[in-house]
Amino acid sequence: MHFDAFDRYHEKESFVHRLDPRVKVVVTIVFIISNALLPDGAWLAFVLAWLFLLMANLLSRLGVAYTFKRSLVALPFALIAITVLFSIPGKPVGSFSIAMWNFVITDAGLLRFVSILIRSWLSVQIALLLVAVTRFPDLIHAFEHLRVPAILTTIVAFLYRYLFVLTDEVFRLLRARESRSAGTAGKRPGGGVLWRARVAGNMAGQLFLRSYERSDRIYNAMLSRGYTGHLYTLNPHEMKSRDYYVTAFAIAIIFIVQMIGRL
Amino acid sequence: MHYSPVPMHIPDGFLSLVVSVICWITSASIIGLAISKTNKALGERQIPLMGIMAAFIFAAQMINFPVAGGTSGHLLGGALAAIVLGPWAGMLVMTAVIAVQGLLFQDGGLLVMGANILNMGLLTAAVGYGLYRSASIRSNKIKLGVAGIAAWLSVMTGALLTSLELWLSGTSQLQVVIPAMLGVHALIGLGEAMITVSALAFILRTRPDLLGEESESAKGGGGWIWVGGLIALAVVLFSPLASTDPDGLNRVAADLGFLGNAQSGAGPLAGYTLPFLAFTSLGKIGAGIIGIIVVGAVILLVGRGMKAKA
Amino acid sequence: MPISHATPSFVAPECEGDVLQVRDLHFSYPDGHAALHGVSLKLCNGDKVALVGPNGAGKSTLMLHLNGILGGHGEVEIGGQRITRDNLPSIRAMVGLVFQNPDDQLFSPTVFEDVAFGPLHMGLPEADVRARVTSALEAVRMSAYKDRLSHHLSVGEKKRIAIATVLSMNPSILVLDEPSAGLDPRARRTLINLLRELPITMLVSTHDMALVKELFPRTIVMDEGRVVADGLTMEILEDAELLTAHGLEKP
Amino acid sequence: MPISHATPSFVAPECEGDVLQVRDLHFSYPDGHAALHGVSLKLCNGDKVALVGPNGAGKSTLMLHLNGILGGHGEVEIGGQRITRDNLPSIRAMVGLVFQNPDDQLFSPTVFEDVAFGPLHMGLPEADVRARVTSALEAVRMSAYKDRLSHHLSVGEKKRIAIATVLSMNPSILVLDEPSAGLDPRARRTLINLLRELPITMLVSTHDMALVKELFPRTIVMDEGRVVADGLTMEILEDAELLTAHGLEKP
Ligand SMILES: Nc1ncnc2c1ncn2[C@@H]1O[C@H](COP(=O)(O)OP(=O)(O)OP(=O)(O)O)[C@@H](O)[C@H]1O
Ligand SMILES: Nc1ncnc2c1ncn2[C@@H]1O[C@H](COP(=O)(O)OP(=O)(O)OP(=O)(O)O)[C@@H](O)[C@H]1O
Ligand SMILES: [Mg+2]
Ligand SMILES: [Mg+2]
Repeated sequence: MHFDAFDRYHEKESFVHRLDPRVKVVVTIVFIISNALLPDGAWLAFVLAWLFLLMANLLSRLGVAYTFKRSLVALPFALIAITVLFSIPGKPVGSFSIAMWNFVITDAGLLRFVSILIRSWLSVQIALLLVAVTRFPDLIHAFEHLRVPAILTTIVAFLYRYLFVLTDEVFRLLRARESRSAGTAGKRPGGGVLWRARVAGNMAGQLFLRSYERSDRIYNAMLSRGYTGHLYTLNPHEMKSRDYYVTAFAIAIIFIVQMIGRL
Repeated sequence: MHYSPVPMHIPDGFLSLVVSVICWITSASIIGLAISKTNKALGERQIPLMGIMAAFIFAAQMINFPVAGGTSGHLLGGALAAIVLGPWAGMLVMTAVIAVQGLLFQDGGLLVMGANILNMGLLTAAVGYGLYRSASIRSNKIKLGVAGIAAWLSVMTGALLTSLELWLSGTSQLQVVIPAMLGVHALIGLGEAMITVSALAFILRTRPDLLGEESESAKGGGGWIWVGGLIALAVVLFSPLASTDPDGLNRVAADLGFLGNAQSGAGPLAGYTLPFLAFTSLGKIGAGIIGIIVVGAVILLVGRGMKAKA
Repeated sequence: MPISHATPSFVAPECEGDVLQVRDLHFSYPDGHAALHGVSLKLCNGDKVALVGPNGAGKSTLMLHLNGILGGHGEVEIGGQRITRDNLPSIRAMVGLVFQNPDDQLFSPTVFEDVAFGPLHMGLPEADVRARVTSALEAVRMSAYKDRLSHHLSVGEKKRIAIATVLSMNPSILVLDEPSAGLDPRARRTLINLLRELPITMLVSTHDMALVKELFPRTIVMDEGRVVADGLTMEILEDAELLTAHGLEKP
Repeated sequence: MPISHATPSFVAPECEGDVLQVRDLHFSYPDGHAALHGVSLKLCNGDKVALVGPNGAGKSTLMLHLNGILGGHGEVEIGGQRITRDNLPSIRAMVGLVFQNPDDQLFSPTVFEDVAFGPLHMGLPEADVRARVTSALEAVRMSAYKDRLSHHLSVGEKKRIAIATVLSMNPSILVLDEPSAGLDPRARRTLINLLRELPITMLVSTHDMALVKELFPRTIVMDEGRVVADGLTMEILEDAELLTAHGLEKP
């Protein structure tokens, strides 16, 4: 219950919140694919895509900079791409040396590096927006409608439901361990690495058993409410004409951005 | 708040469309197979079991232990999931975990999710299970030892495949990305191995029936030993080769059409991101088809909108 | 139908139209542990009965038999029907089982989906399902919570929703396993009022003797897989010898 | 050190050698929820104090401050030492924190390993560790359970082992979060006797007002992140107005 912080949904009354979740999922995916297709250095298209995002932010009443502020999550991964700065042949634009190595940054390398980061940064933002304006259970429904196998969506629904229960459990376990992680004056506390690893493994094993046995109880609870192996759900969603128009409009805009990017 | 234990969740933007799509197709086919297999094996109990197990893996990834100098060991869980639930169920469980991490926490992208599922879910489960299965009739000590090696190798395999995908996408250089990823993951894999082994030891002591002859874990066919063994062997042989002779791989990749010739110095950079679709005649046809699809989709949607209730 | 009493003065009330009857029920878990050794009991229409006894007495095990989740030797009749494989679905609609931990009971992401689960699996048409959900939530006074996510609720709220999930199946008997565990006094009070108002036959296992005294005219005491007493709560709570013999206390 | 009282007649007992002192403690969770709004309290050597209040009052949050797991604004002194980063290990050896759910506390496969965790982490030599485990298990009368798997114990047994896991660290204060929740009357009685006998300063949060009355001479009432009363249990339990105002009930 305390890990509500895991929920990324922002309760607001807005046009975007009210859209059918399918619309939001499809537009998000199309937008991300379009980003992947934009060539390096398509600056105008990048800017337009960003404007598209800002507009979506505004329409969701989250504030213009909502996704912008949270969009740096993928940045650490950029390290992986840093080598393109030096490895792509081109005009040198700068250099520095660490120890005995001399690194030369090329213009082509810089172009590629910055393009990768922008693509990633745009894609992360739309994904952030998606979960901020769609409740996760609705997202699951959307994927169900989009023909993702029911068994996967059901597993995900259970995962989401028990994520909170089990992470709370883990945090209580970690707290209990922490509160007994004491020391005495003059002795080195903590035990050996192997011992600590074993304690962590015991915690994982403990959690596994409890989860496994819990799944039995849940299965019993399901049985006693008539479950026989098939899951039935009511369809809470219906595509309205507004939903179709918005999808068409968004796809058209993304397509135009794509064309501009390739001119 | 959420901590991702392994630097293997690729975000969107770092893989090219072609690599992403190929990974999606591969993952989707394996997942499809896994679904039909688990349906048969587990029956009606499968849904709550796998759902809770997915939540378990997610939560267990937060268990850490201090190593030294502020770093800590973590669990990724692919091998553990496959060993306790059997390979197919383990794969589905890992798929759900990675999907939620990407979807809800942007821990890994959506277009590249196929790749993330393949690297961290399907492959780790196959390698982890295959190797473990080869020792599953031995004594507990041997079983646990092999499980440790399996867990370590599963992480290494995932890291290797991740490196290859990054390289094929033109995001990173082979000489750099392979040693970097494998180096980091050799350590991460140690944490993985230690936690996996002691978690299994815990289960063997408290509920041996879950890992015994009759359990799901023992039911995977002997073919898994081959699958796991061969993949593991490939890693062991391939990674030194790849880091010492990257040019050879470059040539192969270029021949297969993955890489533009940018690597060798000439040619347009766009070849990196769009090897099939940019600036070639094939690319122009592809772009044309995409255009037609988009226009068609827009018209169809507008038509549907006019029919639907306001 | 012999009932073994610690003190033979208690007599189970006679009644017409028994909604639940258990005769000489034996059960062992797969690991060989024998949890029930010949349990017999009977519930009349409208009865509100407490089931007490120390940890491990077999209370939860018995409850799992009442809608056929476990199947031991002996007879369990619900509304005059013996439980068989074929009538399992209809038995499960008649016996509403609420588990101790509401987190095990509320497995769907939203409150609505959870309360709708039972009716949907009974094959009811959509309009009926919605009507049942609405009235079940009203009965536990949680109508405003329909679209909430289960994991955002407090324990007391979860408990009430858990009861709604079985009320939506219109059961003729409500079987509750330790409903007041872990509730603070205020939430416990709300629950007591709720249980008092629900016009339905009830079998409630609990360790909360104050709850027993306040709410249930009749009490069944179990220990070591047997019914050791069955009678008026007033009388049982006065029998100090019986209580200490089975690890119970007067509130 | 002003203590806000609902009824100003309660006065916190004066004492020498206070083992625990909290001054004006404020704390907000990362999500912005303010759980403590200026809590002050003092425990004397040998005190056995109950901490009561409705769900969400901040009892558990306060307890997590007492050995530095959470760190809010304000002062927490244990045995005269302010908690800082550096003395955290020794503070944790002094304050034994037992969580509500014994399953959270017992993460090792066997009882022995669990009770040995604290001493091992403190870097004690093996012989000392064994001696401490033995005496801690004796204190909770569970010596026979040393090699049992924790997973298979009953709740009451787990609870006692959980207490042993901190006793083995020779704490000078025992802080227990809802120790009687989920216990059957017999196990609860065993626990009460155990707590009564342990010759150690204690702060115990609970919803079990009967336990409060029976065991603790002094009671602290919290609500909405504040101490609203602190005084003799006898007097607090007589103050009907105070009790209803904070969702409590007389046992
Ligand atoms: N799945 C199981 N496998 C084996 N033994 C079990 C299982 N579940 C319960 N038992 C055992 O059966 C006996 C009866 O258990 P049960 O849960 O019915 O008791 P209870 O009266 O509900 O106790 P409590 O008050 O603690 O809930 C106990 O000895 C218990 O250890
Ligand atoms: N990790 C957390 N993040 C955010 N808020 C929290 C967290 N833990 C507790 N809270 C909130 O802080 C407040 C105090 O909680 P706390 O657990 O201290 O109450 P309590 O008095 O122990 O209640 P209970 O009797 O239910 O155990 C509550 O409103 C609770 O919702
Ligand atoms: Mg029970
Ligand atoms: Mg608390």
